[in-house]
Amino acid sequence: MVKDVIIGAISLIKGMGVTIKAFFSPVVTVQYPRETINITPRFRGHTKLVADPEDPEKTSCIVCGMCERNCPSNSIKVEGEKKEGEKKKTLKRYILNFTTCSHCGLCVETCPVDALAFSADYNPADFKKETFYYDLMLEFEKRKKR
Amino acid sequence: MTFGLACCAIEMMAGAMARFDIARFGAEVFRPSPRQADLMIVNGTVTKKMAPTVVTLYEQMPSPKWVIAMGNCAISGGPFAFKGQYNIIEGIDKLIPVDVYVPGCPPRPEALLEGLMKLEEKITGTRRFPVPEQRW
Amino acid sequence: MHLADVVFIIILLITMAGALITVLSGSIIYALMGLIATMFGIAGMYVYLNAPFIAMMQILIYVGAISILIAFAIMLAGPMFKRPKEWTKPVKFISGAIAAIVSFVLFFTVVMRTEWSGIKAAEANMTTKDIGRALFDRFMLPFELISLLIVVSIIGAIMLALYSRKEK
Amino acid sequence: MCDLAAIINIIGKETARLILGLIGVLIVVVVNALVLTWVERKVSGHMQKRIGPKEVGPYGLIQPFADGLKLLGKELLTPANVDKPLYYLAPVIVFIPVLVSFIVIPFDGFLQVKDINVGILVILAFSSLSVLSILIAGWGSNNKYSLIGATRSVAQNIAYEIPLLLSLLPVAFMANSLSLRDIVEVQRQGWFVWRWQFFAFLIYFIAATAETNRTPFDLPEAESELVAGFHTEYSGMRFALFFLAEYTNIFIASAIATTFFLGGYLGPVLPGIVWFFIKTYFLVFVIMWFRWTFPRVRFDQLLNFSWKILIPVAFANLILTGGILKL
Amino acid sequence: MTGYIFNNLHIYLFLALFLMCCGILGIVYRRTLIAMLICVELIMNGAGLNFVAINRFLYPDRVNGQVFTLFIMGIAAAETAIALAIIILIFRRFKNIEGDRLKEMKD
Amino acid sequence: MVREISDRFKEKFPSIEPKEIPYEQRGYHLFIEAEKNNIVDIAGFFRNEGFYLADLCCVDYVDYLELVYFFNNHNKLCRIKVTVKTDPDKPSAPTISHIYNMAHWYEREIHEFFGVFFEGHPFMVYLFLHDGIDHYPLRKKNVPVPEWDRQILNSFRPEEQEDGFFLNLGPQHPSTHGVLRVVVKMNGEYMLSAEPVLGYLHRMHEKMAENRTYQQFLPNAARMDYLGALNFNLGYVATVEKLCGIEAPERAQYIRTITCELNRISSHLLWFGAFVADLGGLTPFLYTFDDRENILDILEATAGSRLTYSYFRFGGLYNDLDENFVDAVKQFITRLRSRFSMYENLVTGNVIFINRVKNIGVMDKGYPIRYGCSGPVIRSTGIPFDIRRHEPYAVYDRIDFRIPTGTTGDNMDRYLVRIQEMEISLDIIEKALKDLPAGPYKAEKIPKKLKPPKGDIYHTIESPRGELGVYIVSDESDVPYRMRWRVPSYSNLMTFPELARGSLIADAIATLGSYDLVIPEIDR
Repeated sequence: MVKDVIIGAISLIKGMGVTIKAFFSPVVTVQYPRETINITPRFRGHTKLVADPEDPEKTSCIVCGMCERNCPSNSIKVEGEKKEGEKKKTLKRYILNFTTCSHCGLCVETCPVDALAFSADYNPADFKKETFYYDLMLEFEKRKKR
Repeated sequence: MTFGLACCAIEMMAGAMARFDIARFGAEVFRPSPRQADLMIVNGTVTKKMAPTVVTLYEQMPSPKWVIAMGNCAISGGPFAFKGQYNIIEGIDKLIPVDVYVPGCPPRPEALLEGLMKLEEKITGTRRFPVPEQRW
Repeated sequence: MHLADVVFIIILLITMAGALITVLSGSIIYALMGLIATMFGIAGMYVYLNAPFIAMMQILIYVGAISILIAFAIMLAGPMFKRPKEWTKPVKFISGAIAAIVSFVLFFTVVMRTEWSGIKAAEANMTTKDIGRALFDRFMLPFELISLLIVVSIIGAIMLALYSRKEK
Repeated sequence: MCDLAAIINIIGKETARLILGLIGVLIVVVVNALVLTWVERKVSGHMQKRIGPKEVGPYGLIQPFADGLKLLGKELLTPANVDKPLYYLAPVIVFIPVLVSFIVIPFDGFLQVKDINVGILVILAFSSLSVLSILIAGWGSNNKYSLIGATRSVAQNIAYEIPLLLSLLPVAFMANSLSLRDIVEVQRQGWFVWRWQFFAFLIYFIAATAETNRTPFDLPEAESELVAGFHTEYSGMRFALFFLAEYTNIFIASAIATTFFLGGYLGPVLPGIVWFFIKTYFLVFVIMWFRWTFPRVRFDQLLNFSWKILIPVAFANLILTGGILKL
Repeated sequence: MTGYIFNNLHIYLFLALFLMCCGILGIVYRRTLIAMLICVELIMNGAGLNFVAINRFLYPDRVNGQVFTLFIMGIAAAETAIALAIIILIFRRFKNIEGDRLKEMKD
Repeated sequence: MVREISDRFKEKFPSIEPKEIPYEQRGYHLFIEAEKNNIVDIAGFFRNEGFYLADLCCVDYVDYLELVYFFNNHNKLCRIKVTVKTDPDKPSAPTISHIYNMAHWYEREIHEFFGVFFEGHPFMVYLFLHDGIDHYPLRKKNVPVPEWDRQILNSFRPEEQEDGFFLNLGPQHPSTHGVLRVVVKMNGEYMLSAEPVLGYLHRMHEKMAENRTYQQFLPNAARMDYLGALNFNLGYVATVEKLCGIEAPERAQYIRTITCELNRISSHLLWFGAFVADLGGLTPFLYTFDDRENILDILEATAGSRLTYSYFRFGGLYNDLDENFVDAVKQFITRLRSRFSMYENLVTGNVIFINRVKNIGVMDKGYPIRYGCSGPVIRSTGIPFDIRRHEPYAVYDRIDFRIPTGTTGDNMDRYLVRIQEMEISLDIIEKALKDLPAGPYKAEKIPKKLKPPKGDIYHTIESPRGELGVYIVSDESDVPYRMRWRVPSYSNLMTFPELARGSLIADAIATLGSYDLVIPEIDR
């Protein structure tokens, strides 16, 4: 009985030792808005359109619709238009409904021309749902200007 | 208050943990009772069976009260919103007013923190914190 | 009117109100609350009667122990008290009231008739020490008997509890 | 100013002192509780390798005040099927014992609202009342979790009141007085922790932790079992009152331990009140340290621990002390 | 000193009497056993008050009354403990603690 | 073993011919076509032989409904599939819930999803669905719920009962780790009965599988069990691979093993923290999360997301390992090993903790057979049953590891088994890293559209919580005809009502915590 109490007390003191050690050891917090964790290059945010390696002004998308068909949750809408004098369709709008996306990567994987990649946009948040119906084409244009 | 429903709940917990430490903003007190809550973070799919509970809990909260919809499931049903589905609510905003949306599947804890800051921006009108670098 | 008087009257009113709540309220938990108010009031009375030790004991034993014990019992007996129906037949109320009034009149006359000849102003200040001394000196036997009584009652309560557990 | 003097004249010096003291105590209570919430969050943060409040004010010091303001601004929600009088009463009652206990604690040689010659009794009597408000709250909320929390709380308080009392009595024996100031003064010859009463100190401290419903004895509000225990249904300022009372109770428990066992305001160089606060806050820190280290005990284990270990040891200690003093 | 209201023996005696009458009334008509017990406590309180008051006004240099009030408290505590144990026993057995209906439940 | 059982079965039931099936293709050894009138006897036969009911599901073939029973043995591998056909218009079958307790919930599930009425079942009320459903969701044709059935399904209404003190633990309660609701009847602090109500996170995974191609279903597997996402991912991928006859390259198999074990550790770490938090100690939770973040970082660098990886693809992986992966894992192994002594001091040795978990929620050896529980829960009772050893997948057959077992089956044992499992996982990772071959991470020539051959397959893996079984019926299209998930937490949770009966509420919550429940996985 007495032995139990003493053993118990010792175990409690041991536990308290652990926490007091932690109390005086450095914190591991990354103070988010002031400093950020390194996001890995493979991070899967929403998708983005990648510039054509030959012509950085354009995307390499050929509007085949593979991503649209393969998307499990129908979050992609690709609209192309056929400009006069050109053989292939060019991309007009690429709507990604990010609120239904599940980061599976099927669109990136199935894209025959590797026009898609994951962005590292890790902290999206906004007041409106509609903000996350991204038009990737617009966004691509914006990025190009920068 | 916590309203952990599914996957995103784990990321929310991660947000409260040592690495991200939501407590820095004084928001670590996850009260389990709606009466003492200011903010409801709905994270995860809301099923039709769960919906009445969500609404009741929201109504039990004293105003002023706010809602963050965290994760795609809470925002729009996420990947589970397909044609002919019979069991989920496609978006919590159909039931209760949502102030801030944090998309992702699941969102990173940073996104939740960003959502909190956005919420503060909504309440006070200004942003106190530096905007971290945008990465695309 | 002195401040002390005002406070005294407030305490008096609290005490009487508490007693009335105890008796007349519909739900048992209110009755208990009334009892607690009464006990507090009487503790205040004791302070006015130059007996702070007794006042503290009143709070410690009556409020801190007995009423809490009763509350505990109420909670153990549980949800059946939720319905606030404490009234029985009116016949009972009337008979109770008659008994109360009769005894009130009786004692009232007794109090009024008695010649309280020895009323003195309280100069001597009795301290806790005096009470202790009295307990272990003149009142040794009753004190020991009381302790015996308490021990017996504790054993009895434990036996009853064990008995009821066995019954389950 | 002359009005004030006139008022003092009318109501008498002693009463004026009492009223002033009460006002002072109220301020101390509120500020102290706010500071303690901050300390608690910081301590927990650092024990868990985080930072804790930081963004609101320097080191997050403004945080508790901001929270307090927020709570003031919250809607006072009264659930539909509560027992209204009891529901309203409970947060008020919770403050009475807290305030009364403050009256007799000597913060310094002269800084004491009123030295009552039955000081210990006042504290003991009123500390046993805190359970009453919990009980009313639990009953009045008309919520099953609250009710269970309240029931637990009552059983726990009954069980731990006894060792608490028994551990303080030997000190009163040795000091030969029931007045708190006398007890402190006697300790000029040495603190009671080191003078025979180490076990009494331990017992008191454990029992006080239990009385203030702190982990590992936080059964009445066991979060993972009972949601928030007795204050599940309280919101806004009413909830804040419970919160304040809880922290003030911790402070009082530590302050009493300081007064009885650690020499109160006695100490070299620094003024008495500083010593008093240093000692008290150290004990508060230890209680927080407990909370962030240990899991919660189970209900029956809690009661068993009190009845089977604490009370016998406390009794033995009491009898031993009495015997030694007489011999 | 005599100008104070509280320096009057009668007021205490009447208060005690009032408490006693309330207690009697309650014991008779209250439905549940616990409520009856509460009313008994009221009477006990009145008795204690009487003791202290008479001690204070008639024999201020002694403490007999106070000591007897202490005894009353002791007795009250013992009585409550036993009574509550019995009541809870009854409750466990019959799921009921209403004084009147116990008679029917005896058999 | 298979032959023996087959012979003995023939002796007992001469009229039924058990067919032997190539295990490598189908995932089970014997196939028995039973009838409604003898299924109870057959179940009884297998119960006597020491088999447990691994799964019970239903497949709607439009012309008929087929109930599929899977039996398995804890000692020797022998999976047996028994089918019973029933009429689609008025489907019914005799209950076997009196033989196997676990059938109790499975039958309720089939009843609400398919409308199969189980004769003699005591408690046929809604388990998953809410009462607004007007048709049986998993039927191929739209079959409305008839009024009489709706009444049966809705008959569980504890809040309307007068007597007794009912307590709703959940659906939003801190201790249920999600949205489990347990209706508890209390007597003071003691629980008289506990009745879990599921389905607050029912996300129709099985229905979705019938609407999506094999590839498109990939992300769902991770959402089912977000803590062991890779394991579920592997379970699904491996099943489909087996069904289509795709072979993943060596390197991919090794990487799968390593990442799965990492995932297992992270899952156990989270459980560890949450379990202690259930008992009131919050600080260990944060420490374990600190360790867990390390794993998440490692996996994120490779797979790209923190929680729901969907990293494995048919025939290999999504991408190769990160170049820092091996070093990071090695660093993590040393780090976690050094942390165990700290956890020992903080939690395992703590007297309060020991008193809270020791001899609470004791499971005897009968439970695993009656309830079919698996994972650490079954190992705590002393049965060394681990799918990684029992029917190895990936490269577990090439790695030697110990299976930790408990003795009494109480909460302490479940706790210790998981702690030891973490250490063993570290060993496995170490060994696998040593042998990690170079080579392609993805098989070549994987068709863009998978069209597996006709037939069914049952494949199991060991998820952090126990035996995960995937049953796929294919009809040669690119969409599964029926996909059934046998999830470990479901059968583990089934033991809860029996364990909780008569215990203190605090103990019951400790027991609930010791299961390591992941609700989305139960609800699917």
